[in-house]
Amino acid sequence: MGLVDSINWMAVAFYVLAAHIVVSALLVVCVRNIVHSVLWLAVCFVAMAGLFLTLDADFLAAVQVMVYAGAVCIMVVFGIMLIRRSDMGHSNLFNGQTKIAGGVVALVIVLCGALSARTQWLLSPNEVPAETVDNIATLLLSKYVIPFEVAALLLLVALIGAIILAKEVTVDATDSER
Amino acid sequence: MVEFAMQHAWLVPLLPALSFVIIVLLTRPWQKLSALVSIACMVSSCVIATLAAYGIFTNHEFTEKPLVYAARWFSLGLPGAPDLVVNVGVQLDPTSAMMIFMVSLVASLIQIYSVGYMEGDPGFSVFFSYLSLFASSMLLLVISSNLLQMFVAWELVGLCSYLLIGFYTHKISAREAAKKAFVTCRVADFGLLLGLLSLQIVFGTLDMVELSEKIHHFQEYTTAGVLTLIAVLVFIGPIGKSGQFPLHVWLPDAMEGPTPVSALIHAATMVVAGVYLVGRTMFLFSQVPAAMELVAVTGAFTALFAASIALTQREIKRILAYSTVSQLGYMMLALGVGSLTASMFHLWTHAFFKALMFLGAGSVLHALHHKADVWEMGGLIKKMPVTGWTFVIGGLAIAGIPPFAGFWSKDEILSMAFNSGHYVLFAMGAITAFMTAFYMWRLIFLAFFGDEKPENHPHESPVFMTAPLVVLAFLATVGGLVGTPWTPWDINWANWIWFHEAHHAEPNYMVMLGSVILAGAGIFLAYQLYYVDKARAKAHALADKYRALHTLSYNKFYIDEIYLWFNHSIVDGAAKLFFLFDIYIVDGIIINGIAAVTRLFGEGARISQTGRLQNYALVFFLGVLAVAVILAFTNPSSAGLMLGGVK
Amino acid sequence: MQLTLSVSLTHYLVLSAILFGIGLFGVLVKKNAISVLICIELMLNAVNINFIAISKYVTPGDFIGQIFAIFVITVAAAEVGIGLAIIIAIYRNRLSVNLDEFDWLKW
Amino acid sequence: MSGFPVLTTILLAPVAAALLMVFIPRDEGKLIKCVAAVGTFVSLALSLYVYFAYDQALGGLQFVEKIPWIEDLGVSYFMAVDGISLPMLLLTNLIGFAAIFASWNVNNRPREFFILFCVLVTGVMGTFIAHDLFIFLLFYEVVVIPIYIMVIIWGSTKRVTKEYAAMKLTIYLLIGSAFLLVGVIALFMKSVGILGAPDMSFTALAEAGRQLGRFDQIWLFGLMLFGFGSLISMWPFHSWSPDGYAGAPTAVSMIHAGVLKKIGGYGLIKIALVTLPIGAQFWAPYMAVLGVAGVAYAAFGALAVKDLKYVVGYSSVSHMGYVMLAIACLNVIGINGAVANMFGHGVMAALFFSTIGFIYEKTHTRWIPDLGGLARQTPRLAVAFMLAGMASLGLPGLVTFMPEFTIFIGSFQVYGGLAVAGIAGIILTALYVLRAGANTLFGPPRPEYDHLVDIRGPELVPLVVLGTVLLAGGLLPSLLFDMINSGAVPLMAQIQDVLQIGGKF
Repeated sequence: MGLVDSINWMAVAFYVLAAHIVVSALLVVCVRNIVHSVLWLAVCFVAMAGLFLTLDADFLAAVQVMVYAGAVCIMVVFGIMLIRRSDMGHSNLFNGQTKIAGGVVALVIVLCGALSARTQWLLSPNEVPAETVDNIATLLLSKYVIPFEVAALLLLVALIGAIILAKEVTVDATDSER
Repeated sequence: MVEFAMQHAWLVPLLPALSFVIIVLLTRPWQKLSALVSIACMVSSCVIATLAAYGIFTNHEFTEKPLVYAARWFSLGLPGAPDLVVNVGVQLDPTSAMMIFMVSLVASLIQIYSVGYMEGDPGFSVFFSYLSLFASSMLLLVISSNLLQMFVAWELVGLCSYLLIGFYTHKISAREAAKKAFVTCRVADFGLLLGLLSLQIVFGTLDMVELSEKIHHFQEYTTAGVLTLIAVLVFIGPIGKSGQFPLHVWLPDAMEGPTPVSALIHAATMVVAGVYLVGRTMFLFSQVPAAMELVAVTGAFTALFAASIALTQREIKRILAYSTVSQLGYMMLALGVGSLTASMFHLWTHAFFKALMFLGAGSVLHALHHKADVWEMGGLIKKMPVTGWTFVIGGLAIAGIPPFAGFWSKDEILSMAFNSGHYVLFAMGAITAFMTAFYMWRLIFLAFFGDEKPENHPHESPVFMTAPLVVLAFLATVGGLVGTPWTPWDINWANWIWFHEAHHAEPNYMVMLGSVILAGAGIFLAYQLYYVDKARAKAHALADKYRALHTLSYNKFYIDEIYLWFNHSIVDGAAKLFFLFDIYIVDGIIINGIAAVTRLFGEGARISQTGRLQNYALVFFLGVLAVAVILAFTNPSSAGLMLGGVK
Repeated sequence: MQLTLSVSLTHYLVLSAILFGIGLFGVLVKKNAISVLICIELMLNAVNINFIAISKYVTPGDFIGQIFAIFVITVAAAEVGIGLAIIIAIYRNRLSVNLDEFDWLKW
Repeated sequence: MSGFPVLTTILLAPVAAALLMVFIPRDEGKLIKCVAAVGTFVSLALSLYVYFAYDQALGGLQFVEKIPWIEDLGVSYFMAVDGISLPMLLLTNLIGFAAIFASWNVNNRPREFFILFCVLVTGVMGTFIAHDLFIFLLFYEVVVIPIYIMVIIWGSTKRVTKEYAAMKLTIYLLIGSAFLLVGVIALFMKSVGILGAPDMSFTALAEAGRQLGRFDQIWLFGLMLFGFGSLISMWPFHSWSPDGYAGAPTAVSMIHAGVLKKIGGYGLIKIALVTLPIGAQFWAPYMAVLGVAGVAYAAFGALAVKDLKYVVGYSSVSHMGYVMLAIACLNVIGINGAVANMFGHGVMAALFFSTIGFIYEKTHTRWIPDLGGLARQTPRLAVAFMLAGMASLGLPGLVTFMPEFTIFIGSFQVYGGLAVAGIAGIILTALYVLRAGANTLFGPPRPEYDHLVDIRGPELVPLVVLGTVLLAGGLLPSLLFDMINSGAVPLMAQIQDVLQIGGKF
């Protein structure tokens, strides 16, 4: 086996994408400007879509790009704009518990990593079927139709809730006749 | 009729109780009707009592074996073998028959008298209801077949006495006197209660007949020492109720009540309950000579002590009150020297002449608008002949001038004391007899004879009041004739009422003569000091000469002050101490202290409550982490459990 | 020396753990409420990686992990919407999105 | 014993009234009161029926209703009455009924007041008729909450604030019940081992408990003694009592002093004593000492205080000392006396508190030096006060005397000198009762109270109902004692062979 042949291109893809994800996530947390933070978040999401592709989840990758990288990020940016601050350069600061939180988080990472490494997984020898979208669609509309519909309802409720919450509250209710 | 009365003697206390209920619930707004109900019930009760007493006295077998009707009141424990049985019932023998007759008669007379005396008082109906309740309780007391039942009635008469002393509720003195009476008697009842409890525990019964049989051979149950202790405890009750030294203090103060009450309760009936109780439980006392001695000494001392106080008092009812205490001492003395006969005889005669004198005093107060000081009276006999002359009869009776009732009974007591060899006690009794005659005639000379005081406008009392006086005066004159040494044996007091065995008292001429001389001397001295000497200069001179003694006597030997001091300093002090202890130590330090410590912890814990979500989240994850670590490293399989249920 | 680059389930899980940790760190330490919201998204994405990876390696034919991930995305979208609405509402009242100033849970 | 669930009906009548009141508009005060009165009256009438229909010759548990509930814990809805619980049930309903009328003038949120009150009454009743320990504790906890709310809202602030009083009451009750709960759970766990199957009924627990070793019995009884003791205001765990009563509104004081604290004595007898006789034997002397200490201590306390409610509060501590002393006798007479005294004191305390409530309502003071001469202006109130006062000092002819007498007999026999110290309490009792009574009712009438209107109409109900019971129970003690005796004798028979000291003379 030659060296190039022996390179597992999937592994390479994984490592590259993983590096993107981790670095961009760190930047999301660390930059001091909230807008930059959101931009890095978009990068992270796109990288993650790539990661999903390496996991044979092409439909999800598409959803990831559309929903997260597209909708969520845009929405957050809108949110930021609604809450205008004079000094965007200091819009995303740390509070006082950084060090201890860092410790806890490190422990969480170590523990989760260690646990997943130590666990003996019952790996399946099969491959993921090629027609992911077909399969997911069938399942969603047959076996998982009720959660699917509930999710739809949830989105509706969230929509209404968000409108109500974010609606401008008038102090004097002059429009009560409406 | 007689048979009926004897079988239904329970009606005697019940009828007045009924009238109490009727008045309280129904007829209170109508004064005359209330009085009518009350008197009707009382007189009916008196009639039944008279018939029953007649039946008892004519049939001699009841003297030996009392007529008892009893029913279960309540019992505890297994029905077959109860741990405690209390019966209620009626016990009729000559002693109780004499008492129900005497009590119901005096009560009837006094109720009639009260119609006149209480006229116009806003509490008229209430007064009659109280009188009825009192009569009922007292009658229940005397016919009780069970000591517990008797104790119940004993407390009830105490209650009535409390209510009636404090009848003029707006007067602070009445209020305090009532309270004093109740509490003093309560102290005594504590002893009595302990005695009864001991009797119940030792002998398993409080039925008087049964108890007397068991105590007759008490050695099977207990020792003589214990029995003596029991007898002394029982005797504490009578000390309080019958105003014996040192618990006599309430009786003179009890005169705050309306005068008919003083006559009925604090002279004729209730106060003799103590004497009666000791008489009833002679089977107990007679077994323990030490207790008998105690009774006798207490009685004699009280007689002398109270008489010495009465010498200098100024208020008419107070003099009579101390005289009552003194006479009660006589009765106790008689019991102590072992003569139930003499004691009950004196009780009987005393009821009449003392009721008479109290009612007379009431008549005087009524006429003088409650001016009580005898020094401010004088010459009343001219304006109030009936009251005056009946009072004189009472005075003769109490002083012991033959043939008035008091002479016979007092003489019997003195001769019994003499015959039983208690010479010191006899001497005390004799001195008391002299003093009695003196202070009583001092009262009579000061109030009824001598110069009239211009500022007084006395008038004779209405017939409602004078009629009972006349009846009582008659009884005070002839009431003693049943017990003279010369009375035929069949109708002789000594043949009816006795303990152990009846014995005919031979006339002891020595004693008899002596007591008449002493009484005469007392009256003569009073005559000299207060009648002949119009200015009473000698009397004042005498008082000045023995200033210390006079002051002591006038201030009742400061017994009240001692009690007052005790009550205010010791009892109230202790109460305050306990209360402060409760507030500051138990509550303040211990309870609130614990609370304060808890609060301190709370304040400490509050610091952690920053209100910031991220702090909470951090702590939350620390906790999750801790749990996860523990699970992961203590139980490896749970790690798998957490991560997807593999293996 | 042979360079063997291989990928296994564990790699994905570790990546997920790291991402989750970064998100958690952000949630715990950022002052800006919107920032916290963003970091929650990171955490949710970490979870999604887990789901999909396990779906591939353990139950490849069932698609259960992928479907769950779809639901997670759905919920996340709703959450962002509501979360932003709440933040805006709070901002109107307080004119601030600084979480350090919000200590109402104290009482 | 028909199939009709009488006990449940008794229990639920006030609840039904409370539910009904929810639907009455809040300003219909009179209607609300009437509904509450009817609800409690149904309970009262039925419990009177049960009292007289109970077959005393047969004894034992009657009117049994048993429905399994939580089988794994052996819990069942087990309602039954015997000679000890019946007087308590009757007492609860008497006081509950009277208390409605004593609160007739509550016009601040009457609906809430009477709803809470009905719940309270139900809770208290439940503890007395439950024959299952779990249900007993359940009802006991039900009692605590309404009291807290009622004291906070309708209470009065005197020496201590009403908030403090409410907190003290509640915390004491809860601390007591916490200790109790530990004991109960431990007992239950042990009983499962002995019986082989979980069973929470009193009968089963008693059977199991008697087989426990000496050490177990002692510490379990100790826990229960603390729990029940703080409920019955055993010295030195009494200090909630005066403060609590002083802060509470009239109806709560009546129920609390009248019946609630009796749950402590009831529990000691029907749970602790029957189940753990050897433990009881060990603790009895300490109980007796604490009882006597409570009698004397609280009597002195009552002598020193100037607030009428405090006087009665301390007095109830003092009287409960007698109950402790009686239970400590461990003989038939003592148990009879204890239960009867709880009954008598309940009636008396309820009447006392209702009277004081009226006095306070009319004169706006309970401070004795500010009162006086009320006998002239409000004679009926004076009658009620005197009646209650005389019952308090144990006047023969009233229901409180015979119980005290039996307690004295029982305890004198067992404890001798200690009992004498306890009996001496009657003197102090007379002193403080008369002092309070005389200074309130007698003496010169005060002009500022000339306008007072005497109690009338519905306000007379407490006096009539409770006064009748006071007199009837006093004149015919067998009405009460036969019933109690039918419960006490078999109860003592159960533990007699375990105890060395018997109840015989």
